[in-house]
Amino acid sequence: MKKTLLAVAILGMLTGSAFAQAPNFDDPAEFAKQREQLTATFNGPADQPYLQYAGDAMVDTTEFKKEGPWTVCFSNAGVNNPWRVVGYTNMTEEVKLHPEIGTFTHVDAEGSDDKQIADIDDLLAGGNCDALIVSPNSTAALTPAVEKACAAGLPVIVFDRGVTTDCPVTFVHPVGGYGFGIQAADHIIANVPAGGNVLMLRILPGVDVLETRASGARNMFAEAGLTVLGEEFTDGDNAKTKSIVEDYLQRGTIDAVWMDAGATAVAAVEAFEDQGVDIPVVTGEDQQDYLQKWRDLGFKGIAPTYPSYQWRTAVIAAVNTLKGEQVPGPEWVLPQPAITQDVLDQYINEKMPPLHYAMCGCEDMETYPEAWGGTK
Amino acid sequence: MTDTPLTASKPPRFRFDRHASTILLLAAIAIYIVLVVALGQTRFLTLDNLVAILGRSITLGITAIGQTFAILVASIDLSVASVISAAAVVTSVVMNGEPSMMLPAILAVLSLGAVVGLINGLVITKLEVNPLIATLGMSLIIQGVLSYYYNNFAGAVPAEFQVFAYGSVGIVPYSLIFMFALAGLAWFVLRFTRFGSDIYSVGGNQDAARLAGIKTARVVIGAHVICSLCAAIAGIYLASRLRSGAPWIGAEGVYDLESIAVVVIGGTVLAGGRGGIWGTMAGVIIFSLIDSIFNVAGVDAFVKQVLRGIIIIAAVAFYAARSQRPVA
Amino acid sequence: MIDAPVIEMRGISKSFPGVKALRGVSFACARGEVHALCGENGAGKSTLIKILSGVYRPDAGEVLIDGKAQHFSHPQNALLAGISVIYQEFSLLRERTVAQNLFLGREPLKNGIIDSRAMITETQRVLALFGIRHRIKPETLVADLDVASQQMVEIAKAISLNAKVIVMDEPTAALNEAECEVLFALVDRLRASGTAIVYITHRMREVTRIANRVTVIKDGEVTASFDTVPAPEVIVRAMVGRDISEYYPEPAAPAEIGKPVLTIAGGSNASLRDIDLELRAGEIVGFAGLQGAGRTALAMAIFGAAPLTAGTMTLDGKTVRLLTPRDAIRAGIGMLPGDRKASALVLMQSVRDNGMLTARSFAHALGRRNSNRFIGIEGMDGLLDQMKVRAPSYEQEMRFLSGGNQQKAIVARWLALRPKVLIFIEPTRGIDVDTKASIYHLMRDLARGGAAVMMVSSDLPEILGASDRIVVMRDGRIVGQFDRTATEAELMLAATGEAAGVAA
Amino acid sequence: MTEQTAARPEVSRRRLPGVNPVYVLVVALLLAIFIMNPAFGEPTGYMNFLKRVAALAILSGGALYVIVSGGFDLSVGSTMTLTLTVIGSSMLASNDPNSTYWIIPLMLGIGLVVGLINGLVVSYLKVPSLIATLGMMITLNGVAFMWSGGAPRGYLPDTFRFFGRFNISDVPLIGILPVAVICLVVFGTILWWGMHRTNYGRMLHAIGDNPQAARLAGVPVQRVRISAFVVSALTAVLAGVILGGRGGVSVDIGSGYELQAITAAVIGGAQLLGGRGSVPATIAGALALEAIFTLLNLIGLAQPVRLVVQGLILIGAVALATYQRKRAGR
Repeated sequence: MKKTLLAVAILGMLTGSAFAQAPNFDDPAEFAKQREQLTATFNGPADQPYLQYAGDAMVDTTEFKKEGPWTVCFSNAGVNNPWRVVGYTNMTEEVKLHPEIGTFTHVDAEGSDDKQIADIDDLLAGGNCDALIVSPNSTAALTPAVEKACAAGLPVIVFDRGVTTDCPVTFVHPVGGYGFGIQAADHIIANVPAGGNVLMLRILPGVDVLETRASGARNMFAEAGLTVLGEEFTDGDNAKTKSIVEDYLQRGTIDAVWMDAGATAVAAVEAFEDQGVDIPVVTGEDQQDYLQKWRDLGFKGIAPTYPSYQWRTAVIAAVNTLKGEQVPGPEWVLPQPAITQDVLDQYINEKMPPLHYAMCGCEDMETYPEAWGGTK
Repeated sequence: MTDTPLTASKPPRFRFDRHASTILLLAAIAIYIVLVVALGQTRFLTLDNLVAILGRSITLGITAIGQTFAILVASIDLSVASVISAAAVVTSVVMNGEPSMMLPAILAVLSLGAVVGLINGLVITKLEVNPLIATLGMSLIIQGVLSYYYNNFAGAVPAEFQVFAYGSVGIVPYSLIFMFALAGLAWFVLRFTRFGSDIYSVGGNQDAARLAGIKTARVVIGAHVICSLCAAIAGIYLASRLRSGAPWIGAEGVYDLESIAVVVIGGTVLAGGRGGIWGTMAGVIIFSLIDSIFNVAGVDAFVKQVLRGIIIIAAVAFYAARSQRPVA
Repeated sequence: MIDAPVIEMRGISKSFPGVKALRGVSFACARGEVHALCGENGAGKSTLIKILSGVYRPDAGEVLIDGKAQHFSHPQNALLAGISVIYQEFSLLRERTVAQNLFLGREPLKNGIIDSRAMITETQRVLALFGIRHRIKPETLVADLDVASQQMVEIAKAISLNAKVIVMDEPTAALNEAECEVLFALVDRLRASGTAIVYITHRMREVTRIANRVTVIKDGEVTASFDTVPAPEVIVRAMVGRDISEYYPEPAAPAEIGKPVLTIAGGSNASLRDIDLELRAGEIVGFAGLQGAGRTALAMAIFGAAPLTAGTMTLDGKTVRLLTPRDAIRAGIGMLPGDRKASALVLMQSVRDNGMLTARSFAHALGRRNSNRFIGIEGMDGLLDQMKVRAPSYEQEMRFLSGGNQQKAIVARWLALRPKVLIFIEPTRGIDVDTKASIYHLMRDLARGGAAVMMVSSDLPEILGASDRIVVMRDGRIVGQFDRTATEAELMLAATGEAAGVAA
Repeated sequence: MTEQTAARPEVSRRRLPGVNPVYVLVVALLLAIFIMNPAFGEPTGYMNFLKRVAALAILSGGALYVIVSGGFDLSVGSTMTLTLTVIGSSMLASNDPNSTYWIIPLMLGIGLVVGLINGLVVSYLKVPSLIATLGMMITLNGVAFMWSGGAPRGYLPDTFRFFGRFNISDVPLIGILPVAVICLVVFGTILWWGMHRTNYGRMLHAIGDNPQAARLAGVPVQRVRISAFVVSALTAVLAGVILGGRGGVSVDIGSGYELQAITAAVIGGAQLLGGRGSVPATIAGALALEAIFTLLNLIGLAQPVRLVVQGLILIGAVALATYQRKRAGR
C-alpha cells in the first residue's frame, strides 16, 4: 500500500512539476464572434441550411478541377455515437446524389488518433484518391497527417473538428461550441430568476467542442447571478445521469439543468419525473427523444443544435472543388439554429428513431426517412 | 505420474504450436494478396503500401513487445494503456515545444515507466495480488492522477522530435526501424541472456525455477519493468506522432487488450513459459493486415468489429484447441 | 574414520497446519560418505531435505555447513553453500531443452551473453558420465523424453553443479537395473572424490549396496542411527516401528476371492500394449513396476480418463466402453489418484465438500447440497468419523489437513458410492505410518465387502504386504504375475526386465 | 474468513468470527453517506440507492459464477448492449407495450446462446476465457452496432421499463419500494441458492478450485463450466433489462460493466481463477462500489480522484484477502 501511495506521489510530482496550461477554452473574442454569428444572416438558399455560409470569403479551386468519375476518400474519426451515425448517413446519401463520384472510399478510425493517421497513410499509399475528406478525431494530432495529404497535392476538406493548418481547401463547421452554450444559457437565464440553482451536466472533460460550450455558459451564469450547483460528468450514461440528478435533488432544489450535449437529457428529465418533482428548465439537443419528451411534459425546454447537415456540406465542398468551382473558405461556417418552443412541432417526427438528430437537413432527400432508420 | 513413452526418446514430433503464428501470418498475407488481386486493386501491392501496413501498428507493436515479457513470466499487464497516456502527456508537457527538453523528457518518461513497472511487480510478488487486479488497479490510479492534472492535449513536442514518428530513411520510417530494432533487442535478451532464460523458467514452472536458485520475484518484477518501459516508449512515440499527449489516447487505442490479444495470437501462452517475440511481431502484423484488408475490401466499420472479434477467438482456438491442458 | 561432517542438522523441528512434520531431528553427513536416510512414506524425509535445501525454514534447530550455522531463506542460498538436490518430483521445465534445464539459473556466460556452445559441451560431458550421451541429446526438449531419461537429466543436473553435498531423493524410482548400476557407479565415484551424499530410499537393496551410514526416521523423529549398515530387517523394524504382521491385514482366504468383476483382453492404447487382466471380487491386486511402466496408464484406462483404444473390457460379465471418468464411476469404478494435490483434492473447499464431491456429481445438479440419493450430510459425517479424519470441523478447508487425513477424506468420497472396483494409486504416499495401516485395513475391508481392489504402488514392501496377487508391468505390458510369497528381488527383476516373472 | 474452532462440524463457517471485510466496508460507507446527507436515511434516499445498484449487483452475482468456476467473462457488458439495443429497442419493441412479454424471453434466449458459445469455446476449443470473452465482447458490440446501424432504433415501452423504473408507492414502513429492488432480492436469492445451496454450486467451486481433481471425481466439468457462462450471460440480460428500464437505451449502455462486475466480486472476496466466492459478499461488493461513488460525489471529489480511490480499494482488498488467507494458513 505504501508503495502504491509512493507511486501516486511520484506520478504527481512528475506530472505536477511540469504543469502546463491546458488549451484555452475561454476565449472572449471567439465567444463574441460566435454570439454575433448566431444571429447573423447567412448567404445561400434559405431552405437549404447545409448550403448556407457566413461571410463572403471564397476559395478558388481551379487547380483541383478534374474530369469525373472521381474517387473521393473519407477518413472518419468514427461512427461511435448517434450523432455521427446520423451524419454519416447524411453523407452517404449525399454521395448518391452525385453521379460524378465513381468511388467513395470510407475508412473508419474507430475513435483513435493513431489509427486515423495510419488510415490516411493507407489512403495516400494506395487509395487513388482524387479528394480527401477528413473528420479529425482530434485537432492537433491529425494536423501532420492532413499536411502530408495536402503535400501530396490532394484537395482536402476538413469538417466538424478542425486542424491547425490552413492547407485544406476549406474547413466546414457550424458556428461552434460557444454558440451552443450561449443558446442554452440564454434560455435558462431568461426563465430562471436571479439566485436560482443550475446544475451543469457534461459528457466528458477535454473534448474541445464540449469545453467551449461549457465555458461560455459558465461565464454567463456568473454574470446573471445564477448559482451553479455543480458541473458533473455523465460519460453519456443515462443511468449515471439519473443517479447524479437524484443525488442533487436529495440535497436541495434545482431550477435548471444545463447540458453540454443532449444524449442524456431525457434521463435527467426522468429523474425529476420519478421523484415526483416538477420539471425545471432542462436544455437538450435535437434528438427526437428529448424533443418528444419536451412536448409531452411541457416543461421549458430548448434544443440548441450542432447540425449534422455539415456532413452533407463536406461532400458538396469536395464535389465543388473537383469541379473547380469556388467554395466558401478557408472556413465554411454553417448556421446553427436552436429549436425553440415555437418551432418544436415541426421538428418532431415520431416515426424516427429516438436518437435521430432532427437538425439533419435531410428531409428533402428521397431516401428519407428509411435510410435514417425511420418509417414513412 | 506422467505416462509412459515406450521408446527411450520420442521421435521429435512436429510442434504445431511453435509454428502456428507463422502459419497464421502466412494465411493473413495470402488472404490479403488474393483479395487485392481479386478486387483488381494491385496498387495495394506496392512497397509503399507494405511500409504503410507495417507502420500502422508501431504503438501496438512496441507495447506488445513489453506485454510479451509480462505474459511469458505468467503475469499480465492491464496498465499499459494508462502508462501510454501518461508517458505521452509527460513527454509533450516536459518538452513543451523546446528541443532542449527532449532528453530530460525522455528520461522522465522512462523513469516513470520503470517506477510503474516496479510497483506492479512488487504488488504482484510481495503483496501477492493477482496480476490482473494489481495492474487494473494501477491503471485506474494512473488514469486518475493523469486526468486530475490534464483533461486535454497538453504541451507539444518540438518539430525536431516529430522526426521520430515522421522521419524516414528512404521510404522506411525511423519508427518502423526502431520497432524492429526493439524487437531484435527483446529477442536477444530472451534468447541470449540469463535474465531471458529466467523469464522462461519462472513462467514455465515457478517452483522449479525457485529450486534452481532463481530469485523468482526479481524476474517477475524485471519483466514488469520491461513491460511498463515498453509502454512508456510507445507513449513517447505516440506523443511524437500526435504532436502532443492527452490523457485518453492510451485507452482510446485499447492498447491494453489489443496488446494481450496480439501476444496470444502470436503463440505466447497466457499461462506463461512458452512463446516469443517474433510470434508477437507476427501477431502485430496480422492485426495490421486485418485492418488493411478491411480497408481494401471496404468493410463496414461495424462488420469489421464483428470479424475482428471472431478472428481473435479463431486464431487462438487454432492452436489452443489441440492443447491438452485444461483452461478456464 | 570419516572427517568432520560437511553438513550437520541439529534438532530440526517443523510444523504444517495440522501436522508436526519433524520433531528435533539431527542428521549429519561427512565428506566421502554415503549416508542413507530411510523412512516410510510420510516419515518426514522430504521435509528434512527441503529444509536442508532452503525451501522451508525450520521452526527450530539449525543447519551447519562446515561447522558454520546457515540461515537459508531461498534455495539459492543452499545452492551457493554447495548443496544440490535431486528432487523426487522432477524440477524440470518441460518446454526447455536438456541443456537449458541442466544449467537452469546458472547459464555459462561469455561476454555477458549465454554461451550455448559451452552449455552443450558441458551437458554432453555430464551425460557421458552416465553413458547416455547417445540416448539424450542436449538440444532435446525435456517434454520429449521418457520418464527414465527425465530422471537421468534430473540427476545429471544435480551432479553438474559439482556440489559439496548431493542429496538424492529416491533417484531410482524410474530406472531399470542397468541404469541403477550406472547411477551406483557414479555415486561410488563421487564418494571417492570426496562428495558427501545423502541418499534417500526405502529400498533395502540400495542401502546395502551403497550406504556407509544409515539414519532412520519415523513420524518425524529419528528412531535409529547406524554407523555401519546393519541387516535390512533391523532397518525395516526401525522404519515401521512394529511387527509387519500387525501392520498389514490378513490376506484374503481363497474362499473369499470371488468371481471376476473386471476383465480386460488385448487392451492397448498409446501407453499400453496387449493387456490381459482379471480383477476379482474380494481380492487386492498390487501393481508393481518402474515409474512410467504403464501402471498408472492402466489405471487411467480402466477409469476412463485415458481410455483403451483397442481390446475389450468387461464389468460383471458385460462388455463396457468407458470413455470418461463419469462413465467409469457410473459403472461402479472409483479411483484414488497418486498425486492427491493435483488430481484429487479441492483444497479451498471444506472436508465435507471434498467427501461429497462425487456423490453430488451424480445427483441432481439443483438438488440440495446437504443430501442426495447417494449420501446425506449425516452419512458423510458418519463416514468421515468412521475413517477417523482428524479435523477441527468438517467445515474446515481441506488445505489445512495433513496428508493422511486428506487421503482418508478422499477414501470417504468413494466409499459413499460403494464402488465395485476401487483403484488406489500410491495410496500411502506422503502419509504418516498410523494412517497407512488404517488405509491397508480399509482396502481389506472393501475387498471383504465384495469389491475388487487394484493398488498401484512403487513401494515394494507395501505391494508384498498388502496384496493378494501382484502384477508387474514394464514398457506398457504386463510382464509377470506373482502371488504374495514373491520376494522384492523377484519383483525388481521382472520390473527391470532382467527376468520374466512366473505366472502365479 | 476461515474459522479455527474445535466445535462439532455442524457449526457453519459463515457465522464464525472473521466477518468478510466487505460487509464492514459497506456499513462504514453507508454510515458515512448518512452522516454527510441525512436525507439518505429516509426511504427515498436508501431505496433510490438500492434501485441504482440493482443492475450491477445482479450482474456481479452472475459474473461470480464464472469467476468461481475459474474463468472471466468480459462479454457481459456487450451482452447487455446487444440484447437491449438491438432486440429490446431496435428490432421489436418500437413503442408496442404488449411486446415486452415476449421480448424479455427472447432476450434471455439470446443471452443463453451467447453464454453457450462462450462456454463451448472455452471448454472445447480451449481458448482461455479471457481471450474468448474478449473476442465475444468485440464481436457482440459489433453486432449490436451492425444491426442497429449505430443508434437505437426505437423506444422501450413503459411495460419494459417497469422493472428498472417503477416504484411501488404507499408501502407500509418503507413508503416506496422500487420494482428493481424486488428484482434484486429475487434474483439475488436465486443466485445465492444456486451457488451455495445446491450440488451444482459445490461442483462449480470444485471445478474452479482444481479442474483435474473435479474431472477425476466425476464432475461433468465441461457442462458445469458452460452453464456458468450461461448463468453469467442470463444475468447480464436481466441486468440489462433493469438498467435499460432505469435510464432508457443508448448504444454503449453496457460498456465498462464487465470490469465493474469483476471488481465487485473481487471486493467481495472472490478468488480470481476460481474456487472461492460468495454471492451475498459480491452483492455487498457492488453496494460498496456504488456507495464509494455516491460518497465521493457527496464530498465533491473530482472524477479522477474517484478512479484513484477505486484502484487503491481494488488492490487493497485483494492484498488484504491474500494476507488474511496466508495468516490463516501458516
